[in-house]
Amino acid sequence: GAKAAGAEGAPAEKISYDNIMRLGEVTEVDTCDGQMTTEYYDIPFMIFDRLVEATSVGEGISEIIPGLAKSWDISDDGLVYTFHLQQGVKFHNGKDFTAEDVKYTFERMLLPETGAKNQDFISPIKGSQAMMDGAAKELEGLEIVDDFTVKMTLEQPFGAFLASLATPGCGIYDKETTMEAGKDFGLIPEKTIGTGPYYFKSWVLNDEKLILKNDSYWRGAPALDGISWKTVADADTMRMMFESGELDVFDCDYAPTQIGYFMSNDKYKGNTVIGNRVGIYYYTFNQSIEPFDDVRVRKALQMAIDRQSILDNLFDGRGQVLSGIMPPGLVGYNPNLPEIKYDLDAAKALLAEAGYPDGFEMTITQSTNSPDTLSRNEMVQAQLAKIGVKVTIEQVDEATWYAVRADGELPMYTTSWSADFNDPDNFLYTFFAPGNTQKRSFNFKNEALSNRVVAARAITDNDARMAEYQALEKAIIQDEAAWIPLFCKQHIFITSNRLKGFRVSWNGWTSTWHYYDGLHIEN
Amino acid sequence: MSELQKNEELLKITDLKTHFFTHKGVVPAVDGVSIEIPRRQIVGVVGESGCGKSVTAMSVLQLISRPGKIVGGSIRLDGRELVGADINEIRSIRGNKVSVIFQEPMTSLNPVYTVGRQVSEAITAHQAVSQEEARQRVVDMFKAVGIPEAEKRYKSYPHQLSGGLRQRVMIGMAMACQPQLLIADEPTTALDVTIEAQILHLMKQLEHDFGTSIMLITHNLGVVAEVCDYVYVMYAGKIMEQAGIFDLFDHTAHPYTKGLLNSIPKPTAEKRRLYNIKGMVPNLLRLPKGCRFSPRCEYARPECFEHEPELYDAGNQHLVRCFLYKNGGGPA
Amino acid sequence: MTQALLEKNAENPAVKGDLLEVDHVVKEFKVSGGFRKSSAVVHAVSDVSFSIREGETLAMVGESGCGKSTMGRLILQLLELTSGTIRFEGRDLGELSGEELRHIRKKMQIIFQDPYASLNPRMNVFQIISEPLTTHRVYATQKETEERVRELMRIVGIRPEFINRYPHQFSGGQRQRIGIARALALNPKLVVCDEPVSALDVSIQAQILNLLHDLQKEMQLTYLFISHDLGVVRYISDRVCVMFLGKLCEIGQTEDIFKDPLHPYTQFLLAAVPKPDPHLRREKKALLKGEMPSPVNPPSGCRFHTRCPYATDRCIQEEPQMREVRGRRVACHNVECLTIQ
Amino acid sequence: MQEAIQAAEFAEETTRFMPPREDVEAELLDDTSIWSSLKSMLKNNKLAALSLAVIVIVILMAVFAPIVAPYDPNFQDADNLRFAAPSMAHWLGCDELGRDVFSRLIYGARVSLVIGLVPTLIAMTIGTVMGLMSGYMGKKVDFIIMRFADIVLAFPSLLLAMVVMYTLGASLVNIFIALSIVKWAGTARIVRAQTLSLKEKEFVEAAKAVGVKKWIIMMRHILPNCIPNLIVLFSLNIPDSIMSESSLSFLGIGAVPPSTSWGLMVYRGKQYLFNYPWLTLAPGVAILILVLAFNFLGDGVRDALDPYLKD
Amino acid sequence: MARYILKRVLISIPVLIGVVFVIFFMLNVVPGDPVTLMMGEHIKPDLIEAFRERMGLDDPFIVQFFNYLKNAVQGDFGMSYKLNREVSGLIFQAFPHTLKLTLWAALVAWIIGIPAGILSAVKQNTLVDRGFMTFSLMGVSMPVFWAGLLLQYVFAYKLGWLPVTGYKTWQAMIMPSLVLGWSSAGTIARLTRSNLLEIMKNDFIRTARAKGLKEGTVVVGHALKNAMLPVVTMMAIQVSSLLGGAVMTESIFGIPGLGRVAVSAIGDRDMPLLQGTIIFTTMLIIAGNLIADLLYSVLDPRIRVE
Ligand SMILES: Nc1ncnc2c1ncn2[C@@H]1O[C@H](COP(=O)(O)OP(=O)(O)OP(=O)(O)O)[C@@H](O)[C@H]1O
Ligand SMILES: Nc1ncnc2c1ncn2[C@@H]1O[C@H](COP(=O)(O)OP(=O)(O)OP(=O)(O)O)[C@@H](O)[C@H]1O
Ligand SMILES: [Mg+2]
Ligand SMILES: [Mg+2]
Repeated sequence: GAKAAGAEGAPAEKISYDNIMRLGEVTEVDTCDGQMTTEYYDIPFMIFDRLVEATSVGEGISEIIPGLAKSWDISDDGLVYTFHLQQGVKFHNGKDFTAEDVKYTFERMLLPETGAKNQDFISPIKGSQAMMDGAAKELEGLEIVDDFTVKMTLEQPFGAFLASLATPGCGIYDKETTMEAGKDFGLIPEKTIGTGPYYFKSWVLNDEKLILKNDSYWRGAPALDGISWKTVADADTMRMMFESGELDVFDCDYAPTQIGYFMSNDKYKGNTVIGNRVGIYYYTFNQSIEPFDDVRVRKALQMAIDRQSILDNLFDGRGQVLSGIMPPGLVGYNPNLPEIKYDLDAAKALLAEAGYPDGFEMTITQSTNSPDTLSRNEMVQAQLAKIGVKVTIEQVDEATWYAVRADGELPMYTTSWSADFNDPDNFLYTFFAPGNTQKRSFNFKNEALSNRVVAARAITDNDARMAEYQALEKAIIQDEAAWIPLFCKQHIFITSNRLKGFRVSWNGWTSTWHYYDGLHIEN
Repeated sequence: MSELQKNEELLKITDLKTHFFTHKGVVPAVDGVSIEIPRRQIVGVVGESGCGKSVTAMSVLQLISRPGKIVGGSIRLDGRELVGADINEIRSIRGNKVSVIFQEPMTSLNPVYTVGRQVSEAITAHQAVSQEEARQRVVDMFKAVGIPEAEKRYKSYPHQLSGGLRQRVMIGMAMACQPQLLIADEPTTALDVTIEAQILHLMKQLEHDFGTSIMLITHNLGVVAEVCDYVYVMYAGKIMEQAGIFDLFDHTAHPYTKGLLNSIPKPTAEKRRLYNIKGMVPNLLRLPKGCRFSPRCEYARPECFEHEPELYDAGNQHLVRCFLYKNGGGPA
Repeated sequence: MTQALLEKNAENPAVKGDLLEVDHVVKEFKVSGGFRKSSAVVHAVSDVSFSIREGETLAMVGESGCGKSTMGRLILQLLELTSGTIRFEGRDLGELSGEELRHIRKKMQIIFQDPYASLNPRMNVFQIISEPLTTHRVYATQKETEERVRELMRIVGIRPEFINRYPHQFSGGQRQRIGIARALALNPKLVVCDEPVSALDVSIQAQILNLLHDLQKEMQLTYLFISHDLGVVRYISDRVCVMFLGKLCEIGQTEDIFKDPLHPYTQFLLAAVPKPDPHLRREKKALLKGEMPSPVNPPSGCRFHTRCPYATDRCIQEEPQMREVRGRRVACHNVECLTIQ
Repeated sequence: MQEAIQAAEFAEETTRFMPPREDVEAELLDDTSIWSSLKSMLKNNKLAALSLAVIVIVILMAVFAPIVAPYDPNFQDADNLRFAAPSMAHWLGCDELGRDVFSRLIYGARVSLVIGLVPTLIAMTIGTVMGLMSGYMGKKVDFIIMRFADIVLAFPSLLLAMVVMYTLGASLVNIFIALSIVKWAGTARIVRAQTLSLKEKEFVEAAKAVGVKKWIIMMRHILPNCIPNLIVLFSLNIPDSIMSESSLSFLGIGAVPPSTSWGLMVYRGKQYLFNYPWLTLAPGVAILILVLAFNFLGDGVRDALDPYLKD
Repeated sequence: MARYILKRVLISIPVLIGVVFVIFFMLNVVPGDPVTLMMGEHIKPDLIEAFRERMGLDDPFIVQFFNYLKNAVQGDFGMSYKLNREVSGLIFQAFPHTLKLTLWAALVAWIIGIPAGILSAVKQNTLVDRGFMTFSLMGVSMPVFWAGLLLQYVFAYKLGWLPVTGYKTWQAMIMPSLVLGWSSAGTIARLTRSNLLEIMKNDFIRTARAKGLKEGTVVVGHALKNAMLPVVTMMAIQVSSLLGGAVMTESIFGIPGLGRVAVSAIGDRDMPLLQGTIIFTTMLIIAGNLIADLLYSVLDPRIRVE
């Protein structure tokens, strides 16, 4: 009956949380299989290893370091990558890690029946399209040289290939157990096996996920006994839990409005960990809708928004106003990009020129369950009112929002994007490649620029590639005014007194394999 | 029994005044009523609806509750004053020395308890007897009041019994502690004639067997004629006439009583128009000046509209509240 | 019809032919018992036949629950017959179309027992009394209607200036008069009086009985007078039918029945009535034992046999049929052997 | 002895209630209209009177919001007035965008009251019609309507409202629709029950005997006698709707900005409970008081109309 | 008795089907696309198509409905889109927590509501009456999430007496059950009060007094049981409102119950999960009504099941 069902999945033995880091999250996740999710990487990061890892080596600078691949060679034409694997690495269930597992993992990602979502990161490998189309059962470009050597051949050169292999979706799975687990992989802790520093202990839906340390981790066991994630639907409750000592880390992203409170509170002096988010907040224009088809209107709106005020009031000023696409910390970031000025008079003049001396009416659409977005929209609503633009904020539920956006029909919205891997491609291609611009409701009309975004991927000379990206950035944002960049912001964590060595990942994400590295608890 | 007690009436109500203090004004429901109930007698109280019969009865056991209040007079039971007595004393009398049965057998029993339990409760409330003994006595009492299959009926719920049986249960409950006085407030009004006859018969028997005095409240003069020894006729909170049963019917004195008797379709009468008292019962909030019956009275004289008559003696324990009898006379 | 012819009425010259014929009428109610108990059938009226002649008063007496009110409602088509026929002025009411029925409703009206439940508390006197008139569009103008309402009020003895008052501002007797006025508004032929005076005090009861009596004379009304008060019945009716548990026991001229009740049930019923005369008091009185059996499973044979001291085996097995005895119709196997107490 | 006294007091307290008898009432009260009963209730029940006063004040404030509110509720001065504490200038302080909380509260009252009233009216109108038809027509009509009511009542009402809101999207009109869908069935049940008992009343039979048409009987004889019950239901349904709206706001599907409701204000203000408690306390207490007032008034109305409810 | 239960269960079937239909209909005519949401940011049109086909989302509405119904009868409510698990499993995992919360809350509601109702009735129209009624109605008059937050703030954050969230210990259960229970205490108090007042007007109360019973015995022994009968039925109806309140209480106090499942299912457009949850709660409510009816008939001899 009830008892048995309730206890299911809960740790049977009493676990001491003395040396376990306790974290919180607001929504329950769908799976811990990194291939199957684009949203949740905490546990995939910790229980799996990747061939390579991305780590920050300084303020906003990331570097690729060895993972399960202890070294690699890249052919001169940039097409062939040969990985030399770590030997003697064991999965949590004691099985040995070999090249076979790498091949299995990558092929699993590409096979249509898996239904994985992160194929993008390995799609540069030759033959991946054939697999995704169901035409091939094996990945042509991946070759097992011996038990501990794997060779990957790309379709065309791709500068960010190593970086994309470091993304959490590319964790390596154990062939045997993963096949056995089938659909349960990523859902049932015992069946979700990796080589990572922690193993998956338990998962009670809407309550807690627990990973415990892997004593025989090949890099050496972590200092923590484990990490627990509590699912707390209400951010204010979570904050109270943190403040009354039930959580070790509070992620200010859940309550950006509280940053000022935490930062100015003596109690938390020295407990704040700040990382730059390699990401950007922005507003979009749907160029298929009047009057956004007029570049003058777009430029006017760019100038009519007081970005600094929004950053100051809603994020306690923690960040930096941006005028392009690429945020600081991303390779190719252009610090010399001209600034888009806040200038109401110029904005009004431009509007008048475009034939809207008294402004016009427009709609900003957002999903319902986001009070932060709402505050942002309300500020913009008030600011645009000053140049006579009357904004209606429309709220629809998340599913509708996504669906309408995919149809290219959201008029204007605000959201943010942060880097999956450290390359401008992750920004420019995502937004302004021909298909993508429609799917994100930009409907960017300048095809020449869009085509250049695609072509830039194949430029082998890295410097030339960066130069092209910077040129594109200027053309798209400043000349074409295709969106309104707002700012990048800092990611602030408040930690408990006992937690030491907490660091933020290079891109500012919450998920980081740094949870392994140097993190410990002093009781 | 002491000599003194023997001579005194069992219940002596003197000049009882029970008023209701409603937000529309004071309702003098009982306005100076004196009733005596001797031992071993069935005394009837008759009158039209709303004349204060029930309130009188309830006053005896102090069952009047807000907004009603006994504002004057005395009620002496066996020489003991009940008005103003301690609530515990009253409680020890309720259901014990004096018990009541009500008009509506349908609603007077608690639907969620067995009738046996409800009756035995009346015993255990006053006497320290064991459950088993109380049960036995209830069963005996059920037999005494003519409930067939008494053992089985003990476990019945009120809704499982017919109206007649329920009224028998009520009587059984009232008789459980063998009270000296039984107040029966319209015990048969809600019952069919054949059942009514059974119940009236039972009451007479009880008076006979247990020596219980009965105050029988009714509006049916037929019932009075059938069982009572002495009768009080009430009108708008006052006693209008009181007499022995034969006197009342043979030498009806008060115009009101006459009117009542004449209104009844006589079994032998020819089909002619019935006599009827004109008008209707006055609103107690706006009682007429003088005799309260004067507006409806055929014999009313000027003084009737001015002064309230007293109870005048018409001889032979026959008292009449009518100026016609002021000097022992009668209507022309 | 035949039975009606058998009963000659010479005394009352106002009485003419049959106005209403009730022929083998049965009414059963299905009660689901709220699905807790298995559903049951209440045999409220079982195979009842009688007729009412124009201008007479037929009284229907019997104990509570014997089916009197059900019979009244059946006649007025307020309930559907289970079987049998009811003919009004020779027409089978069951075969009338909706419009015909509406038309014939003008000629049959009802007066209820409870003066509180029978008037809509949210309507004033005018609205209540005028409802039949407006429903059948008797008058073209509001003014005529109001005139008629005032007239009706005068007829039943309510001061016409009370026309805008609401029911709660009247006493029980006055309410009953309003109910009567409503019933008379359309000049009906037949009025079913369902215990019209049971809820009233004797003094008021006398007023209403007189009123009904007067109205009958003035308006040539025919009454079906339902009551359990035998005194009242004797006073008002020309003929009486006695009901027991959904069946007729006895039907005949009022005086015949009161002087010489034939059916044992009638005898006991009459004996039980308390007489308003102490001299008639009897110490030993013939009391009927027990209570009314349940109409859900009525006793076999004669329905009265469980309470009847004269019951024989035949009474238990065989249902007695109505038959003519000494100028009356009685349903008892043993009438001939019984003598009056 | 002590015990005896206590017992006596207890008796005093409990026996003091004896209902006025109906027949007595008929004689004593010349004017027992619903209206006058309510008036005398307000005279005797101070809590209900106070509640009415509160409600009237809130309504007036809402109606005359532009006059009463000291500021434009949407005027932002984030740079200067962000989280301004309560002061003479801003009685209830300012919110995270520098808007005057008091003014927003007054404008929010509009939305909250409208959400209290409109869905209740719609739902009760539908429910009354359904209940009347179901109760009076009986048979198939009854069966079908009651099965629909069963379906609605079988849903957890908040979940149903949520599903409807998600289906239709967040907007004021959709809140009306969602709450009406959720609430009509309750009214229908009650009206049906009362119709069933009224149907058996003799005055309805009298009307039938006269040949009055079905729907006229429903409108003229049944409906007016349901009114006391409907009044009570109405006064108890309003607070319910207001509370439902606040729940929906919590789930992000309540009122839509820039219009604000109290529920939404509480929800958005709750993140500042620690530092700027007025942002959530002001609207929260406002809801508490308004809903309590409606409840007390509803209870008072129920008590006052008690004799009518039993008709 | 068995027949009665069977009959009631049979009557519930069309209602349940109606519920399924309504939910199915509403979720199928909406503009939002569950697939898009599920697939998140990286969407490939062909993948979506393949997925749709696999899930049978391209079938006509009525076909989908009957397929669903057919499977549901066999206890198969499908797979959650978002969580990739069997809906029935998810529900059965969450249900005990909701049940526990609801029972605790019901207990609180009774502990507050019934005595408050009795005392206010006994002391009708006094300050005591007003006080108790105000207290119990306050629960109904506060948004659950607001009351929860205030409690957390005071008892967990400021005083540190109780944990902010949780459900495994009794301490953790105190606040959630208080918040939820309080919200329905008002209804119970109100009902108890008015019933008791009503019952006290009855003739049999006069009979009890006339027997010479103590006033306390009259109220507790004779009036209360009658007065409680409708309150028992109320409890079943409250199942619905408690389940509704649980949605928010669970969110605030971190209880992994059905309310959380339902809310996230709605947010995720997780139709199978939402349908399953609602059908399940509907069954609970229907069962609650049935139990209340049976209880009523056990307690009330007038309609006792023979
Ligand atoms: N609770 C009450 N509130 C106000 N007045 C009351 C109350 N109870 C009784 N009365 C008044 O007392 C008068 C007498 O009532 P009582 O019940 O004694 O009449 P009754 O003679 O017993 O009538 P019935 O034959 O109808 O039982 C009534 O007319 C009424 O005015
Ligand atoms: N609508 C109904 N449904 C079920 N049973 C009914 C219905 N109406 C009447 N009965 C039953 O039919 C039987 C006859 O009822 P009816 O009202 O005709 O009796 P009555 O002789 O008028 O009694 P009373 O003197 O109490 O008015 C009773 O047993 C009653 O319970
Ligand atoms: Mg009385
Ligand atoms: Mg009847």
